Amino acid sequence: MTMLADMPAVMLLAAAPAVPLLMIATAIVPRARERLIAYLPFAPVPAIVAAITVPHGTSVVLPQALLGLTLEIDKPGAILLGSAALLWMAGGIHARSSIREQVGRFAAWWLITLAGSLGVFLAADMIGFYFFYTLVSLAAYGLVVHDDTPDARRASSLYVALALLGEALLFMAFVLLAAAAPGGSVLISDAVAALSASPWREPALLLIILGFGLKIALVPLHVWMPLTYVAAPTPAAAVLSGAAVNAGVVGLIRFLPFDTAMPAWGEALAVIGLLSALYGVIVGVTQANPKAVLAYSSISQMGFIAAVLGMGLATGNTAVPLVVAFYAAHHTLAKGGLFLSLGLLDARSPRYVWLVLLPAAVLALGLAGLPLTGGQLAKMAAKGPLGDGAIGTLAHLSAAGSTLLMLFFLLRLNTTVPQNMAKPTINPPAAAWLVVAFAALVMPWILFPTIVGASWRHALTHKELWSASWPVIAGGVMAAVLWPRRAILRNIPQGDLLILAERCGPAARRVAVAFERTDDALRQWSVASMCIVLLVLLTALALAAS
Amino acid sequence: MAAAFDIGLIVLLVGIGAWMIVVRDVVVATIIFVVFGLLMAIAWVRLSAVDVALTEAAIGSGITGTLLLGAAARLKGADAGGTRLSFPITVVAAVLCAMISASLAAVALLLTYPAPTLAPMAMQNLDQTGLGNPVAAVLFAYRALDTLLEKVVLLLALVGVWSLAPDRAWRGVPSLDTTVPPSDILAFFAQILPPFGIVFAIYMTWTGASNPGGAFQGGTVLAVMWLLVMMAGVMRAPSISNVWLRWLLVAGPALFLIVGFTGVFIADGFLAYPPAYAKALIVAVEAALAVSIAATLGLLAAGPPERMQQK
Amino acid sequence: MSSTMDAFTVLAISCGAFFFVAGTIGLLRFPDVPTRLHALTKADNLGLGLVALGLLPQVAGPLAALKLIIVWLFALISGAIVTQLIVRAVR
Amino acid sequence: MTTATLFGLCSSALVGLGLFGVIVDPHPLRKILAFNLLGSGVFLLFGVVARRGAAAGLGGDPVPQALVITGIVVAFAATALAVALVLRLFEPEAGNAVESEATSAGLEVDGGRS
Amino acid sequence: MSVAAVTATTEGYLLVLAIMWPVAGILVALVVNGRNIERVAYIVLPIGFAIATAVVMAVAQGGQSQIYVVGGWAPPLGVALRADGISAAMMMTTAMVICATGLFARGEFVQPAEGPEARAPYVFWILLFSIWSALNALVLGSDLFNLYVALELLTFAAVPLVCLKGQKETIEAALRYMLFALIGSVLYLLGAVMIYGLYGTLDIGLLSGRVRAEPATWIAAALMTVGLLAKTALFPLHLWLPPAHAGAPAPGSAILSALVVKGSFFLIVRIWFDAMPGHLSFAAAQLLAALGAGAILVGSVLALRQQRLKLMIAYSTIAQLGYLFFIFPLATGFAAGIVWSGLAWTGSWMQLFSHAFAKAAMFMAAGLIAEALGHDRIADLGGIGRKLPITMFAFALSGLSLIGVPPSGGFVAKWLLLIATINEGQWWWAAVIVVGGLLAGGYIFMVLGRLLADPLSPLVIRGAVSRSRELVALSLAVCAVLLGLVPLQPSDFLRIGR
Repeated sequence: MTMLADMPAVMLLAAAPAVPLLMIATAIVPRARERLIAYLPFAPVPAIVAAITVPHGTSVVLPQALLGLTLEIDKPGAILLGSAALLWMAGGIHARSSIREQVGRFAAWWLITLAGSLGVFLAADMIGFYFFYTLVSLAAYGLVVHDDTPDARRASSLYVALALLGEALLFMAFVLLAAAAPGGSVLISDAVAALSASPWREPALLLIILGFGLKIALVPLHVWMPLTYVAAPTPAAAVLSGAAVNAGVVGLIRFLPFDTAMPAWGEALAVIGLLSALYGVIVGVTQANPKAVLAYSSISQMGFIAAVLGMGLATGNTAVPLVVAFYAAHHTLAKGGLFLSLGLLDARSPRYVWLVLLPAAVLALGLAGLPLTGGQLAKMAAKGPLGDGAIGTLAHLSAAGSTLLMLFFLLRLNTTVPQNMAKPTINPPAAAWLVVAFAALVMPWILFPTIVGASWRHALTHKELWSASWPVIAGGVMAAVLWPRRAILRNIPQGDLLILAERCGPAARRVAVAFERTDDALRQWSVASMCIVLLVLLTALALAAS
Repeated sequence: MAAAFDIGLIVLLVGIGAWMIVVRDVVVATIIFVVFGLLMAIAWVRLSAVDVALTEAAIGSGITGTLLLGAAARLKGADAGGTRLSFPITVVAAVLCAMISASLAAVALLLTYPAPTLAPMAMQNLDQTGLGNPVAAVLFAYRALDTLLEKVVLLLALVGVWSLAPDRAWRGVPSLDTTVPPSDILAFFAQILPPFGIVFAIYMTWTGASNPGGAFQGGTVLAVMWLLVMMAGVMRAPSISNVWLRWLLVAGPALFLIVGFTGVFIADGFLAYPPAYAKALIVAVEAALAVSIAATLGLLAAGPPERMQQK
Repeated sequence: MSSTMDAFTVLAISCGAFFFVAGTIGLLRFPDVPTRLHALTKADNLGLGLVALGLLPQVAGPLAALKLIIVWLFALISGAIVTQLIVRAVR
Repeated sequence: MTTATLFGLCSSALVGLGLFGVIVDPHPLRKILAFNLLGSGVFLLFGVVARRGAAAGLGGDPVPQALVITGIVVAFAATALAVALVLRLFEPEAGNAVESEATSAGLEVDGGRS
Repeated sequence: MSVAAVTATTEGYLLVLAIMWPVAGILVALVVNGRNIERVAYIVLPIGFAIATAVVMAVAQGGQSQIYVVGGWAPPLGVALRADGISAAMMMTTAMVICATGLFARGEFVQPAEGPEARAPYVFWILLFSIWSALNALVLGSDLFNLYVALELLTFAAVPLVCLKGQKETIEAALRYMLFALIGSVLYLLGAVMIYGLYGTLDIGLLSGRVRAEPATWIAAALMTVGLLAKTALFPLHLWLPPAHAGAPAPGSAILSALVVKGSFFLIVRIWFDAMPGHLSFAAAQLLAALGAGAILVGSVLALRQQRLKLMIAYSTIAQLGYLFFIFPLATGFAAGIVWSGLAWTGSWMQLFSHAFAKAAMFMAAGLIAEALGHDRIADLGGIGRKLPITMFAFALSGLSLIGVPPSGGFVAKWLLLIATINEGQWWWAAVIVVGGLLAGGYIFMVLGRLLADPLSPLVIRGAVSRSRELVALSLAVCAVLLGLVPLQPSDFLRIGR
């Protein structure tokens, strides 16, 4: 934790979350607020520069007036930061031309979410992490609710309720970590190092996995994701699905103790992850709305990530954070690119639809690990930690499921395109989207050697190509079989289990009514005044019981 | 013999107290309360607290009684009573209260001698205050801060009462004499009693420095005289925005405050008196306070202004 | 001399006490507030007067005697006033 | 049993009675009366404490005696304020007299239950 | 504080000034023509603020309690005033909230330009001064009876504030408050006189050396504590709070919720940490905290169920007060065997201060919204956020502090309290604190969601809302947030004097 003399690097680090926050400050002036949206693409610029140029290991301790936050950049952080910032930039360009109503408010929420989303990758202390995590979690509410439709309201209510639940779980987890950390240190590294000896280890791990599991939508904590991504405006859905979700990934990277093998916790996490991966595919193919298909794909992909993390935790593999960051970065660009392509399709005339669909297809199948795409490398990198056991094999198989799901996405997309032709009013530039798509394709090839320590040529061997191809082929076959019979796939409502959970609504209401009745009774004069007398007696007795 | 008298008095106090709680009619309960207050005054004498006995008789019974009686009379028509509690709840309440009483009684029985006391210390320092009545010394020297704050409490209660005035009647007069036209007999008595009362009040305030009595008791007697003449219609109630009235209300506490701050310069600090002038200062403060207390208590009992003054 | 005076005192105070008892019974037994007050004031004024009268021979000097009489007079006046007020309150 | 102890018992009884009255009496004015009874019980305990502290040629400790005087005055102020509230509450035209911004804000508060 | 320590410090006169300066304001305000009463306020408020600042500086620089022996009569015969760390911090919070309320109320309680003196402004300013004086007396007092008088002063000032509008409902609320508070103060007084009867002094410092563990002490302490609980409106003694705090005019609600209920809480802390340190049993501490937990759960759930904004905020106050009572099991130091545990101590005070700022801001925001719309039905608040963005921002910031989102005082408070629950091995309170934050998030976002939503029907704005009043609310909310910048460790300042 040395404060480097390298001032520009330090400044850049601080600027990554600070610039968007400062931009919000201008929103106090109403006129500036209305114009803010035009400048959204510039907000993540310092983060991109920082991710590329700032040497890993650079850290800065902000003054107490800024919470005394510690910011530090490391390799996984830099990869996640760079990819997320790029997506935010493309999203900002898209939003600038596609958001027409309440632009001031949208820009404000956007910037807060952006600041949080980038900040979590840099925060090195728990308070700072929690601060940024809260920003990205709670401010996303404003993006989800933006359209103010009944669906958006329902989705945002559910989202904020679960986000708050996640916040609460993590708050408690961090408190347990801090209570065990030496000398009241709030640095994440200190706290995680002390975790294995902490008397609160088990509850802390449980809370961490639950809290971040909510964010990455592990089944059965996934119910908010489809609703939210469908309800949010397209650019918002893009950044939420691509960038904001990585707050959960980075949380697990930072807070799980990978230097100690914890087989029980690790395997449990891996199993849940695989379950999510499978579940996302199964429910995803039943969805008619392409946005919902993408959301279920996110559930599936995040499940895969959880499986990698789980296996890393089970074996005490300290290389896992980097691998996961690499995988998640690819997912960021690919998923974000896919969402943005939805927005572009809305605006294109039928003749040029293929111009969008083709790159989209590459991105989609990239998520399944199609050879020669970035996705192939991402899957390859993940293979190491997953190992060759049952879990590794199953994880590998999940690529077939991804292919199936992505093909369904493309087909759904194709069938829904004509319906969306009626509104040529918005015309987001395609260039930004192409940059993201290109980055999704190319970035893994550049980073790959630094992740696994092997040349990218390794990926072009026959063995690897075949290994990457057969799941795609299998998925293609499944799609070919299933698509014509898609009518038999009943459309499961978005949020699936949520429908079951909503059955519990009346029960919750009954509890609330019981509380109300209690309160009514206690607020009777006679009851309350008798309570005084009773409490005097009780207190006296309690004092005597010493 | 003395114990028998005490026991009789106590039985009477408790019995009357219980009667007051259970009796149905509000007016009757109020009258019982007045009687109770007078008996309490006797109890205070039995406890060798003549100062308190005077206060209890004047304030606790007298002016509180007047206030409550007037209120009870005005509420006669209104349906102010809620529903009575069900029998089981009443029993529970009774049991709980009995348990409180029992624990307090246990404390009373458990207290041992020698009891801690500040009496010697109060007497030792009495010379420095120039006073002869240790109770007055506590009120105006040792614990003068309490007394000063309590004056503010009184004023504030008055502001609170006034705040309940309807907006249109602000700056108006309290309606003491609206219920029934004053009778001649009352007016007659209300003319002969006040001169005596005023003399008595002045005496009481003056003698308070060395004997039982003082500003509170004197002020209360004055207040009662004032209330009497207002209620009898001999004198009209003043408008609450009357400048003189407001000065009267503030005079005592203000003088007290000024004397208190003067102490910073001429004595040991806030609310300290130089021994040579202690008695003079205290008596001056008491005199001013008596007037302010009289005005405050009288207006408190008179209630908020309810109508504009008839010209 | 003193025994006569003592006898007078006993007699007067006993009579006073009788009036108090009578007044108290009236207070308890009479049906409404005005009649109760009626009983009470009669008892009060007369009873107190007799008690004061009975105590007169027992006090030290004329000043103290005067005080006793004044006490009674004030009780008379204030009793009358309070009665008036109470009656107004209940009417 | 000394005078102080006897009155101590009396004080306990009065406190219990007063509390009971405050709890069960439905009429607000009766609650105020009961509160005064409760207060008398508490003040009486001051008297008991003072009496027990008789020393230095005094019949009682002057400090609690002085405190009671303050207490009685405060209790009267409380009674006066409470009575004024009760009267205002049960006035026939209560509630409409002050129109200024009251009704415009349209704030309904939870109606109390007695 | 031992007997020997009862000598005045050089800066002690400030303590008298802190109490008496607003009193002087009351006296002047009573005699001046009502028209000039706001001018009196312009003098009283800044100078009072300066006095509070000076006390804080004196305490911080001296590093010890400031003491003033009134009239030169040392306790036990006389009365002393004492400012330690917590009193100084309370004084500062009080001064800030009162001055902000004064600024805010300027728009509401003005004497009409023409015509005679009006009731509400005249009364309001006097009540404001009184509350200030009473709170200063409460935090500086070190004599149980002197504190009783201060407590009554506070109540008598708070009650008329509730019914300043004069509606029937508010009068009923005020009466209920008054009667319940009276029971509380009488019980407190009963306990205090028993203490005097047992130990021959009412001075808190002297008592700490004299108190013995015996049944009479326990009964006395129970009476005082529960009496004060009634005034603090701790669950289940909260019957008076919702109608009173919801019915008062906005500046009044702000003061009542932010400060007044804290006065009696402060006194409970004084009793258990200063007058009778070490006498709070584990069971009693658990009982107090259990009531606090009940307050958090019931208050929060009820807040979620309210249909009116001000009632929702009032129930939130009930819930937030609950957190304060964790100070008893957590700061007493049961686990460590020491008398004092700094984490929970700091955490509880941070909760108090941040809630004071946040709740004052929130009530002000609610008042402005009600003023603009003419109602405060949560369901019909749609679109007001667009018309009053600053007000909404103030509401949101204070709400985030209540939830405990960083950076905010509420976060610091909860963080420290939670760590203390773990250190003290009382994890069950941690669960309540976390659930409370979750429920707070629920009711805050319920309202924020409405504020952000499109109006169901075109919004009718009844009156222009002054920008400066919006900014007052916002600045208080910002104060709550800025409190979140203090270091997450036991505060040395709050420890001064113990």
